[in-house]
Amino acid sequence: MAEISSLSEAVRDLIRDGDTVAFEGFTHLIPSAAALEAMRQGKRDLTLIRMTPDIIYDQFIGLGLTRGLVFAWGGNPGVGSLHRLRDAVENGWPKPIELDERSHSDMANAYAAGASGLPFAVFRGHLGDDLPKVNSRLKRVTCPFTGEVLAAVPATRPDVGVVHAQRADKRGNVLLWGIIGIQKEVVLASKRTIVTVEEIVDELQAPPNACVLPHFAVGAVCLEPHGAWPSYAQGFYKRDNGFYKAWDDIARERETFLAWMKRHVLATKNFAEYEASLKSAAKEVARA
Amino acid sequence: MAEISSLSEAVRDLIRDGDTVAFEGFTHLIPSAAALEAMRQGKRDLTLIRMTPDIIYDQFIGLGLTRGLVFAWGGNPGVGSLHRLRDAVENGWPKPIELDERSHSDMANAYAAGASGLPFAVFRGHLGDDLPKVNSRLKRVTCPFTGEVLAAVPATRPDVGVVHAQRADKRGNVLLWGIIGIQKEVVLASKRTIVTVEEIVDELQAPPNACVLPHFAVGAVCLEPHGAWPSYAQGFYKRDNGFYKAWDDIARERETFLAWMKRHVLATKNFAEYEASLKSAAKEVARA
Amino acid sequence: MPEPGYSADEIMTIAAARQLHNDTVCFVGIGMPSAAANLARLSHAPQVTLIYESGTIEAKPDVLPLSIADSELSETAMTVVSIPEMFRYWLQGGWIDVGFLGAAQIDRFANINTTVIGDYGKPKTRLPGAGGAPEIATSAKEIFVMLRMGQRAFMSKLDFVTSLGHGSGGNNRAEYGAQGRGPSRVITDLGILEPHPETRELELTSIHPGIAVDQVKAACGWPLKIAARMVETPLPTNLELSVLREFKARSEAAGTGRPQKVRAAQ
Amino acid sequence: MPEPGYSADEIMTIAAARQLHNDTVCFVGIGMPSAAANLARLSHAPQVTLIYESGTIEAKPDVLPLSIADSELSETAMTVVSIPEMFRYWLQGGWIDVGFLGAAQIDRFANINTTVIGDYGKPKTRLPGAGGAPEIATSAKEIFVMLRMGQRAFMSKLDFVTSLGHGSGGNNRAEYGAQGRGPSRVITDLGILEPHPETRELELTSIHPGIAVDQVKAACGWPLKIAARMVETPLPTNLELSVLREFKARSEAAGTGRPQKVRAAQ
Repeated sequence: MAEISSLSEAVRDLIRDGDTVAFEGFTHLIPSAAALEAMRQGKRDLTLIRMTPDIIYDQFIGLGLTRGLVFAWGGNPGVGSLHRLRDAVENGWPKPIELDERSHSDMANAYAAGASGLPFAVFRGHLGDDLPKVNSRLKRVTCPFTGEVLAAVPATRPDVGVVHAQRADKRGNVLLWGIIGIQKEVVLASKRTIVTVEEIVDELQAPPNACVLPHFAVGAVCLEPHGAWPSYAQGFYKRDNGFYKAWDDIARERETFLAWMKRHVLATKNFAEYEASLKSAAKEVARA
Repeated sequence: MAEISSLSEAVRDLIRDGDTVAFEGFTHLIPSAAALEAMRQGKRDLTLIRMTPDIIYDQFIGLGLTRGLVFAWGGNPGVGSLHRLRDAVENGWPKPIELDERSHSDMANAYAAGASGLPFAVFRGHLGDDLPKVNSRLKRVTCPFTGEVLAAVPATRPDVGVVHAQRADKRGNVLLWGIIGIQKEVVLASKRTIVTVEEIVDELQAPPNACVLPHFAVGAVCLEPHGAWPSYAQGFYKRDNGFYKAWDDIARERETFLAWMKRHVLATKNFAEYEASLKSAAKEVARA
Repeated sequence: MPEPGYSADEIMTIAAARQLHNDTVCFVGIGMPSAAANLARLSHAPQVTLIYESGTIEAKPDVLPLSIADSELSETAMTVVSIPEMFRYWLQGGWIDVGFLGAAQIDRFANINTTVIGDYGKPKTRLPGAGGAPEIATSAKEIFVMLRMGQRAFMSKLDFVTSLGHGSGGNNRAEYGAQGRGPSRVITDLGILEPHPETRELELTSIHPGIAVDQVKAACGWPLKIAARMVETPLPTNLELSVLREFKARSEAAGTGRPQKVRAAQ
Repeated sequence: MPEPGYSADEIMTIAAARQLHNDTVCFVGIGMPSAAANLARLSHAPQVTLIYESGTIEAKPDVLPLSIADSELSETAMTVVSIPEMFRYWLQGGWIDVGFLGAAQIDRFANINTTVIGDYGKPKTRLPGAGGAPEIATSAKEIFVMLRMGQRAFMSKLDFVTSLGHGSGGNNRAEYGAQGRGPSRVITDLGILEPHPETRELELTSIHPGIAVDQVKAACGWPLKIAARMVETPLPTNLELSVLREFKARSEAAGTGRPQKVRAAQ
């Protein structure tokens, strides 16, 4: 049953060291505020799941909080590499991470199987590619009617699923729209869930057939306006493409990355302070 | 690619004797006009698929046009039996029909597998019930990760899928809302499709994440206002519960059923004439 | 209005409604279960979550829907999902606390028949069939069943098991791999039956006011056991009766209120 | 602007755009494929259906999206579906005519690598990974690939096969059970390569104006064959160039127009 709470409490109570955590968002509605709060609280030894790991996962990895990564595409969309991810994989810095590498189809089916209460998913995939050679979790199953051999993957059931959404009502029902990605499946597949939202209203007023997460399927609901920045929340703010490009420079070197994280994330108390810290840094640059 | 056409042409060109046809609709948006047109054209030897066969399937069966029935719940919702279905199963009148009996979960998964281009579906079901004893199409598959034994059913791929929807645009994109049931899956799973709609507009204007069938996935689109009556089309008209109750008397006896069908369906040219015929009969009754 | 001030159907509906609470997520079958679930919502459990297999989540109908997919449900629901999503994510996904079913026939282990009377291949009476019931019965955390008692409904042996209850009793249900604890209450016009904790055989645990134990036994097709802890069902309150009657009156005015027969989940 | 009046990237984008038609349903990878697909839509193929794996169906972006899930896509799309639906119903369901992919590396049978350079366990360069490409490559009716030529991109042997092309050539692709006819065109900055009808080895079938065959061979990591029927790519028209440049200018003004690197479908 949903509970409206502060993000710091939700992260403290629901994410544990050693957990498998999916901070999901397919470019849209990436739960940045929740991820940064988990870093601030030093949640460690995490196995992170994400179809498209981007900046927040680069940050977790660069801070050494990550044990494993389940993923399909790890890059800075439209910009280039995730330097901290690459540094960890190529050089083991700050420590090696264990990769459980997939494709999008594979992960989407595995999340859906988790949401469906099934132990595995079946799809037509991994035909002639090398992923099954490096990932023993990818198996095969035979159709009992046609004999066709299909791909099988275990259901994804994270310990904690974390997503951002546009709106919740006071009972904790959640509404999202636009690119809904895998958000519903993550919430339904996870044992514990945190949903940050742009606004909490009296009445949800969902259009017919909208993507709604009912209160009984949601854990903590936290009001975090702008909490998906630098990704976007349709109807609220656009993607900050400039920050994605800036991240390329911030994260390229270990020292600049660590200094930036210390100043803006670890030395701030919450997402609002983090954003204020970035703004004041931008003003310094402008003055210089 | 969608083509806007008349219903009589669409039925003539796309439904063939001996076809497997799904006229779907979960109480809402039942494609009555299309079904009656198929009866008028004497399409025969049909294997009919439907999660919840109701009046239109009672009519197909009573007219002797049906060879087989794939279904999960065959009744007149909130009223009672489908007398023509019962007469065919219990007494073989006007001829016996072959039953391929399922559950809702089973059929929903089988349609979804058809829409997904998969040969079969996996779900947790048919645990301790007798359906697998009378239906050899229900098999088992073992999870390659946990060893759990789950239900497997072949994908449903009708020759023709027929649904009703609220709106299409001029290119043949279709929008529906409210109880969307299994409509999208039927259209995607079928080799040929007919979609009747309440209105054809210039711009679809679908809300975000609405249930849309894009033009490239739709066959014939036919303007048939009121074409789901006596079921309903949310936003257009309500369910005519009175007619569902009246059907109980019309269909109870073979003779009244046949006379009714001849007068109102077979002797009329289209759905508008059919409705006019019913109205004039109602006036006669009122006068008497 | 006959002597007790309420009808047998009314006390059955009221006794059933009392089983639902504000925090219950209930998958509602059509007919009597729907009347009971909505009575709960309109009286003591305004926040109960009602889900219909047509895809409507948190429906709040003002009148009793005649079918499980009336506009009354979809227009008042918080959201409406597709049928595959309903069965895969919401039912099979494990979110349903109570599956609330009707039945044509039931046996002593609360297995249900809504398929045929007689031989499947040449039935005496063809019933509507399974609908969503088999997977509701094996996926929800528990199952309530609602039907009127009688020798032709409470059978010593079913011609067809449409939906698993406790199988052959004891631990048999779990051996099938079914989820949830299965039928925990059978609410009838004469009383409430619950499975014995070990044998899983249904026994009478609550008898409606003014009903004799022999009357209940006579309406049962097997030798019905009476629970040692059997109680009397509390009388319907004036509030319960008035809310139920207003709901029924609204429904009849809206043309959906024909005296409901108990039916399997459609 | 250099001598020919257009850049190598421009003719590559224009040559790629020409491959799409009004009735094509195209699953669009990010970066150059997206630029080409939108150029087609804004010029000769206004009705082409563009689908992005983020769930957007019939997107009509006014500026080039930096990612595959920008609001520019979702707000202009006819509808947006969930990711599981996109991959199961639309891609695996068989509705995609053309899967339009980028790549870091490609081999002579149009197999693609976007995973690692070097050993998987200890890579020299870690690339972004598969994204949606493996199942796009084996589900769409045909595949177009777009990347700049060079010795480090057109490899005699890939370190990792991320997405199947024609496997080891000949009938090998079908032996894997892959759907569709696989990569039918590889559009580059120097010309267009297509698989030989039998061997399935890529050969140069169209060379861009002003490019020498030796120049193309020198940019290929295997001894590139030249098709007997090789033609010269028609010059970009003024219309094509102006539409492309206006689109790029709008995109730069909107902050998404950084010179695009070719990338795997995200």
